[in-house]
Amino acid sequence: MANLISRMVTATAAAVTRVGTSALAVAHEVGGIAVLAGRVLRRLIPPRLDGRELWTNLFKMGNGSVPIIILTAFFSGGLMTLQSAPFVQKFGATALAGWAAGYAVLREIGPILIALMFSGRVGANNTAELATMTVTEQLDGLRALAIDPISFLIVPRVLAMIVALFALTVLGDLVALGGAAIVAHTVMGIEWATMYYSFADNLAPYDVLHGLYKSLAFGFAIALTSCYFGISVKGGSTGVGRAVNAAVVAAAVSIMLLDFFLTYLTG
Amino acid sequence: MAIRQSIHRSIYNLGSKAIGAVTVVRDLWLLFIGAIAGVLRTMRRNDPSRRPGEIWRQMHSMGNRSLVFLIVTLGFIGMVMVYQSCLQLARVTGDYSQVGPQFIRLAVSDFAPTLTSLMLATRVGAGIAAEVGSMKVTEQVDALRMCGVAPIDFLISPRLVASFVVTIVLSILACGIMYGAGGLTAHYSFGVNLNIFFDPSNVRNSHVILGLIKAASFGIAIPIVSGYCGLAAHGSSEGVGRATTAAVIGSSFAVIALDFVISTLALLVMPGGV
Amino acid sequence: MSTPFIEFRGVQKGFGGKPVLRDLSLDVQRGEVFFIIGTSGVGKSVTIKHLIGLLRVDAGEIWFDGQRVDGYTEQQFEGIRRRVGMVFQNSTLFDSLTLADNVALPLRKHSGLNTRQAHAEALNLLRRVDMHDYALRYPAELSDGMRKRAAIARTLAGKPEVMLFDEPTTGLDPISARRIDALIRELADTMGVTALVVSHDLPSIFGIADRVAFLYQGRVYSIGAPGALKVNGDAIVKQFLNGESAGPMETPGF
Amino acid sequence: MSEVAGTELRNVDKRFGGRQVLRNVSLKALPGRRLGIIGPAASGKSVIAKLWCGLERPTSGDVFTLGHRLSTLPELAASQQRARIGMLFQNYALFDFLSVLDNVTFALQRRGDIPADEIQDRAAARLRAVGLAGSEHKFPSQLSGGMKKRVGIARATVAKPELVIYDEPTAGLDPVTTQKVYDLLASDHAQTGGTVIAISSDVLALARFVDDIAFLHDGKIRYLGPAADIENVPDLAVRQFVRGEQHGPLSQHVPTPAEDA
Repeated sequence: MANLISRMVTATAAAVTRVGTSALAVAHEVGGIAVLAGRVLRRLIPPRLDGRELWTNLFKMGNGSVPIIILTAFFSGGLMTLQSAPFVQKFGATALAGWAAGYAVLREIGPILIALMFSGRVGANNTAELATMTVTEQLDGLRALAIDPISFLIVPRVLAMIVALFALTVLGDLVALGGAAIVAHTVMGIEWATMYYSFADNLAPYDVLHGLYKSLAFGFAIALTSCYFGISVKGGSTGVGRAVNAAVVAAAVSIMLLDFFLTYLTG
Repeated sequence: MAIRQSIHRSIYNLGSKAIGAVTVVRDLWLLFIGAIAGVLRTMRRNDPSRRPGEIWRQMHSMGNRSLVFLIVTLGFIGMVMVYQSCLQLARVTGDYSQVGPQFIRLAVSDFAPTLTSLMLATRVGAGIAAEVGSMKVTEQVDALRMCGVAPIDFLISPRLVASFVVTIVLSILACGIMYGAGGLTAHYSFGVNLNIFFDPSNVRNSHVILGLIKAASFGIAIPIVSGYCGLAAHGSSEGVGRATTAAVIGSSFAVIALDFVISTLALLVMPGGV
Repeated sequence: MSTPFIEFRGVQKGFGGKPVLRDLSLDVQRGEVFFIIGTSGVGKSVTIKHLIGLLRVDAGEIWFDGQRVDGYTEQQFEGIRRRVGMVFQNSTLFDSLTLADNVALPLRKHSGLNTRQAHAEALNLLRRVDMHDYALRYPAELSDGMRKRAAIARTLAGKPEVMLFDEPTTGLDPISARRIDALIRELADTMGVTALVVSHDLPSIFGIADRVAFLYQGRVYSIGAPGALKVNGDAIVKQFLNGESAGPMETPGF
Repeated sequence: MSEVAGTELRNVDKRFGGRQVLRNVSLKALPGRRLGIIGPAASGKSVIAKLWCGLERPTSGDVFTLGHRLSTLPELAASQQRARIGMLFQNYALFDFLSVLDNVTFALQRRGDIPADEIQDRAAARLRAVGLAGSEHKFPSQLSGGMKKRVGIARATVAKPELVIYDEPTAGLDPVTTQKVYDLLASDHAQTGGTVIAISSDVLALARFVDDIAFLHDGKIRYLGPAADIENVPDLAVRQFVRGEQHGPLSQHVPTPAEDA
């Protein structure tokens, strides 16, 4: 009996230690990201960044993501219509089809899915690129040339990601509404005009804004996590893969958390 | 003239992209068949590619280690979705009685498997591509072949089985978490009666089957897409990085596209039933 | 002898409790081609990274041009890094930029040149290392030896007084390797650039070194002109410089 | 039987996408002898090694390995032939999920026809021979570069292969360690016989180890002859390469990316 109890105590202690260490590890990463955020902000006032890097990154991140964002947005708009289909069909409430889809797309599913895809494509790419530069000593190379890696590499990328995600969300919103209308028309046989009025009557400008300002926060979170895990990589080619993995996971968690708090704060 | 040329060029580009896409789909299909064959082959006791306990190990690394991540993300998204619906209803009718029953129907037939798989696509997909990709660029895959081991049987097949099981189990779990978190939000923020919210009478067998079909196909798509990206890696560390990012975006997109296809088919097969 | 240009005094450095440099002292004169040689894992690269503050000493002093620099802050090291250029082992060119843009980068940052001037100057520098035909190529399209030469051009853009080379010829075929050697020698002879070279490539050592310091077990075991070391040196130095497998030397790397 | 048809490339072309890496290469490795292959980076040396293991297939031409036409053998049959070949990969390619001992025993265990204790004995003997007794239970990530290389050598030779291929066995090593590696390879070969192929860009150290040297340039075999007088062959190109001279018939070689990978 005493043996059993002592064993249970040891097991509990071990579990607590494990939870404790992983909590510590998370705290460590969060701290690292916060420090990086501080460094980035300090270089923004007054702005010290490489203009050329900013433009190339804006082009690469924004333009390059257009196809995948269009596809994602189209599908998510369509999906939301499909989900509301039984309801609409059962009650013949065709006027509400656009409302249900549009509302979900503009406020929630649209920004989240677009942010997740952006994190998968741009954030992950960025982590991989920075991580590769770190393991091949390119960051040390910059320092050896007396160039500050943060203002040369990180600040332009952070800015570019925020701007790009914002622009892509605007584009994505439009495409998603289009997707919703197309699916409603082809699958459920709802008239184009019905869909249009359903959007126009039921959606307020604030619904659009709500999704857009969330996308700014998502962009910042994706940028910081992806840069942080990129430059703090350890250990060769395995390390690069691990860094990307950690970055996309951290970005997904922060997107969800931010979404929750922003929704609560602002309604 | 210049415009016509550029149109020609973009048609040509589109054409070659389309051919590229078809090739990729064919390669994915071949990899899928190969991995299934590998599963059957490695069931034999003395197959050289068999690694006892590997499926368990993979299930542990995919499932156990995604648990906290999934609980956090899906819990929050469940809360937000219910919150948003209630908020919207508050503006229109103020009647919250349908929020719970509608939410669980949607969660079972779509949100739970899709969002779970989207999250797993980032974590598990990136993990598979990183592991397989770094083995590929460090020539460990060739070294396996030197040892008489088939890389697909050894690397992809166990991950396919593990991901199949784990995705289904986690989708069921995630459904519960979303439902629970959503219910608590409705109760504490809008005063919805918990008994009214937690009323699953709207959920029919077809919803459950649809959800399971989705989870199963996503569970297959993720390891196949990411394994393909991993095996295609070349170069050194930047090759692994490319493979990993391709896996994340590829498997996320596969989930969304499959979801769309399966949902549309379901609606066409059973109009109103789903 | 004049006061040394660069001096390490009793430098100690360990990683994770394992000492690498135990008590390292050496001095380099202005304009010299100075080699730091030794077996793999003896701490050669670690040594030179201290001079530009990429690593910090555990104990000991580092002097550069009459100033003690080991306690410098990251910001103070910026000043040193403009006078001391480093060519890394894997050349560290930025993959996303062409050779010309790679070389133009430090020019745009430090020399106050606009983009066009920086580009023109970058072409001049690439011509110095005989790489101007490849100015618009990306690093991934070139061989290791060519990348290394472009990296040297990029380092030259900062008009450094000292250049650090980390194993510049390792992994290169003989033609590319001797070409790098010739370039290092030429920079010292025509521009007076002091070169601090980490290497274990025997033909390089005998080809271009003025003096070499042989590192062994975390200390400078022997120092002098390569020919003199081979003749006068003890058994361990001789074993290394002849590349013999049998001998008293311990090789922890193997 | 294997002695009859031997190990050889016959008129092999190899392309990756649009890049031609090997052009009409014919090369023979003789049983009991050591063949060295030298050449600039990305000249296709590693591709030759992989062709001989059946890890790559030629675009055209024939690859014979130990008496089998590996270029047309189906993957499963080729896979069985590979049991007779040992290969040290350029970057060791150790399985990082296995311990040192398991890395060495891995291939033998997969065969299923060797009793477990014999596998253990053989692996232990091999690890002793390369001086790694005591490190059996470490993992590759805990080893230095030189130690990994020795594990790679042990793994390549544990099955007593009839053909061993060493791809860059000494890249990045200092001269003393380089010589120690070649001493080890030489004593192995003296004990086991068989065919040895070694690829290196460190010409002079390699020349002391092998009997014959082939010089590969721009996808073609430019020279094949005894290693002893490689420094003094009449072909100016070979001499230029071996001595590292700046002027001569070899123009600056511009590789396309990742040819050698």
